[in-house]
Amino acid sequence: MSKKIWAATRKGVFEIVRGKGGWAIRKVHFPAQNCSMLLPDRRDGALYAALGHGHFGVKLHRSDNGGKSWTEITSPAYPKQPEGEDAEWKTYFGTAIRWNLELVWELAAGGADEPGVLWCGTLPGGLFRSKDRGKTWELNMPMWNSPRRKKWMGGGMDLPGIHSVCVNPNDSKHVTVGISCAGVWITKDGGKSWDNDGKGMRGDYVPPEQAYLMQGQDPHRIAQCPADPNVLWVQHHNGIFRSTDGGANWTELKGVKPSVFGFAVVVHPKDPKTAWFVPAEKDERRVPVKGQVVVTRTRDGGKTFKTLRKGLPQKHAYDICFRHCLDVDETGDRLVFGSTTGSLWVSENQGDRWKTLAEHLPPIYCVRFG
Amino acid sequence: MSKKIWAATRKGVFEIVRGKGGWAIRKVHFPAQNCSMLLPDRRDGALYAALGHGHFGVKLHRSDNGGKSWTEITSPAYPKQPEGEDAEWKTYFGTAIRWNLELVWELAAGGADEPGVLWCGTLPGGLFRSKDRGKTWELNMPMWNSPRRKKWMGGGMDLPGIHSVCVNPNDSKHVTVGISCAGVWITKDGGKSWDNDGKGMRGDYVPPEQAYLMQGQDPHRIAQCPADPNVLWVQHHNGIFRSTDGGANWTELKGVKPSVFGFAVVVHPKDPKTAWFVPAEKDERRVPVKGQVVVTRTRDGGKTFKTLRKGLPQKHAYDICFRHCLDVDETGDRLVFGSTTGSLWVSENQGDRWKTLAEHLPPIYCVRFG
Amino acid sequence: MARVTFTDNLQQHVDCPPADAHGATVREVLERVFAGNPRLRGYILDDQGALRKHMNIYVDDDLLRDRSGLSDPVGPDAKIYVMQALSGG
Amino acid sequence: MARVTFTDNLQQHVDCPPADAHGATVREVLERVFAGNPRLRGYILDDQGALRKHMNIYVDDDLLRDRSGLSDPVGPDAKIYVMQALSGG
Repeated sequence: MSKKIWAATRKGVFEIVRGKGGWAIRKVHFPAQNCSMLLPDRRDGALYAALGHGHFGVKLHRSDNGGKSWTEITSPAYPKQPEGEDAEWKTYFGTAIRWNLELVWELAAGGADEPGVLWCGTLPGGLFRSKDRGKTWELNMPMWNSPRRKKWMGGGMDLPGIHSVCVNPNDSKHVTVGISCAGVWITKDGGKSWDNDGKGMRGDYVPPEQAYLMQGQDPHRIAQCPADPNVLWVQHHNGIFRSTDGGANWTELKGVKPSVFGFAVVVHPKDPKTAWFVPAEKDERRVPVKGQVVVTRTRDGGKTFKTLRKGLPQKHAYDICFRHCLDVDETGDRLVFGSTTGSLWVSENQGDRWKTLAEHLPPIYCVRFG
Repeated sequence: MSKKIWAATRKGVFEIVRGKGGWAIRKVHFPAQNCSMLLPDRRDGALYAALGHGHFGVKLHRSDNGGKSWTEITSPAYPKQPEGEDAEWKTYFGTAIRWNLELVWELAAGGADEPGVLWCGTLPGGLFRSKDRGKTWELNMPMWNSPRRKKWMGGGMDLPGIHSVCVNPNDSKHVTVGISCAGVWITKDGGKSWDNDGKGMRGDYVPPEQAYLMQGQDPHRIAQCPADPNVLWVQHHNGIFRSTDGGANWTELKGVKPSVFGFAVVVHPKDPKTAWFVPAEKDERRVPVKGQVVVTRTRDGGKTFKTLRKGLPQKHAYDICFRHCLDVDETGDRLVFGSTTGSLWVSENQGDRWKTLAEHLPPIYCVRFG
Repeated sequence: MARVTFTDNLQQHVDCPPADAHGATVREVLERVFAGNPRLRGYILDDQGALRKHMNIYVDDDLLRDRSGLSDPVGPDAKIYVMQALSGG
Repeated sequence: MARVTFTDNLQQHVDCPPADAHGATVREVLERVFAGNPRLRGYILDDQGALRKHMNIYVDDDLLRDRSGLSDPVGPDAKIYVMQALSGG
């Protein structure tokens, strides 16, 4: 089982290790710096951190010695924006969207057969790929040039963004991408062409005639089962969806208690029927139901869910768990999640019981075992 | 001593009362709604709450029965923006500023001799006044029409805003206003004319030649001593300043440990030499120094400061206290402060010892005894 | 007559059942609805009378184009949806 | 020669002592400074070569006007201050 947790926060990266006395913060990396995303690359042990300096832009750093030292590497950069293009791609409220890296919202390792390959999801809506551990980056042009891209809208943020990249462990050219708001995009040729026409996902924030258009969907997070990559779980803006055919068709799981709203989802690495969510009251409210922090778990592919609350605060607790703030380790037994208000909990038994690791951290943006 | 605390947060207003068993949350008002500002009006017992609905705009509510029920009252509204005016007032990064109420950043009661008078500080940069308990509001035109207004810049936020309104308890026409970024504005005729030329305040974020121009200053919060209204304390973006002549001249208090940076300040209601601050590492970092939450107190007008930490988290604590999140009651003995990450602490003895009231609230925007 | 429907999320703040109203533009239709429900206006339009930044209006299937003037034409049996955008939460 | 000074807050990320450089515009002066310190560029300019949103540049006492082109003229003994704005923190 994994004995290390990385927590990327608005004010530093926390390295938390499990020793004889239990879990403890060992070190703060980039103290007081805003880190939006972190990736421990299991292929070569490298660590990647995306710092979002409010004033100085987004900078990527890599460590090749487990965090002892960090080196700034190249950040993904958008190509030159054509003259007049800013009249073509605007937010729905009329602001021109600049081709400028605003946020790294996802970092994912390529397949085991493509060492050094990284994927990076960003705001505004750019999917980047590196083939050399972040020395150079390339914007995926087939997606960027798709006519649909100019219709993408923001979800959660003003700008559209890419928050989920799932590389099929059996086929590195098969990549599933989650975009808010542009639904699920799938490539089977390593990014040369994209399919955005899955069926069954439903949005309740558009006129009923458009509810099932995939391009308008707001998946908050996508999780792919390593043991059965055709199984995908989606925590969506207005529901939970599951696909067993790689995203061609989606089934909505209705009536899940206490709520179908949330941001995060993870799936058991060996069991495609087991997944975890951190629910909250629906969209406009975004607080834990009844002020109680809980995790929900299904073991039967979403037919039934169990609400897990042992060890979690059950009174006047308003912690919200964002998209990348829930993780499961490679055994499927150990879970960790962190909150917008700086709390962090770990479970050693699939969520049956939780232990508080911290209550005064900065807002947490990403937690990762590794 | 005050036995009630109101905490306005991103997700509801919490009413906290002191009973036999100590402090406890009695009720959540406006559950899950964003409340940017709250005012218990000691003159008539009314409560005012400014809700900032992300989608539906800012709405003011009043309760005349201590919070049992609330009624929506009129929100301050900007006058019709003249055609082409948006080309004249822009953020420094070039975005036109719309005349639209974006945030209520301050609510203050008028003097004891003007029942029903309220002042409201807003983004973008509008100072509003009501003479009828919020039934109608008027934008202060002498300030709004000042040529200097078009040079105001954002501080903390993209838009300039008014966060502090101090009404002299001995003279209701004497009002001191704090603006980020436009320094301190003072009227002695109830708002007909304004003085923005105080001396001695210093900004370290402009060229040295402009460092002492009052109009470019970023006071984070102003506190006026009720017993001696000529004494003003300012927690500023790069320091702590004090005036003993009503804001004509300011003295910078240098070398205060652990830091001169912070957002909040309160002054003892009866002793102009006693004030409290919640320090943090300077501007770009904004975390408690060494991860230790502390309050600083001076009793000698700023000559010396004591660091108060008993009962506050002293390890890996990253709570930040915003402008309106520190309050002192009318005796000067009881203090309360709340953090961006949902913690709340109270002291019964001027800060010598603190007790934790909550650790899992939403981000806190304002705390008020009353 | 156009039929105007409001997002459920608005109902928790102000009563706004579906409403029918005449009008050649979105502005005309909405002003008639607001005439019977004045408090609703400020929840949908900002201080300058423009659609609030994080709101969307659909006329049938189309997203409103003129967010400040609300001059988009409305057909005789149009369905107008006043929705909240996914950003701004 | 213009003298370019950088905010202290930038020093913690990238080494940037005061620099002297020739140039008729802010762009020309800065590009000469970046030539000797390439990593610095991305901390001040965005992907399109414009001044980053939450940065300010003063030429002597004046705030930079052309934030995308950086075409503001620079006198022979100008002092250029690269500062961070108070917003964007």
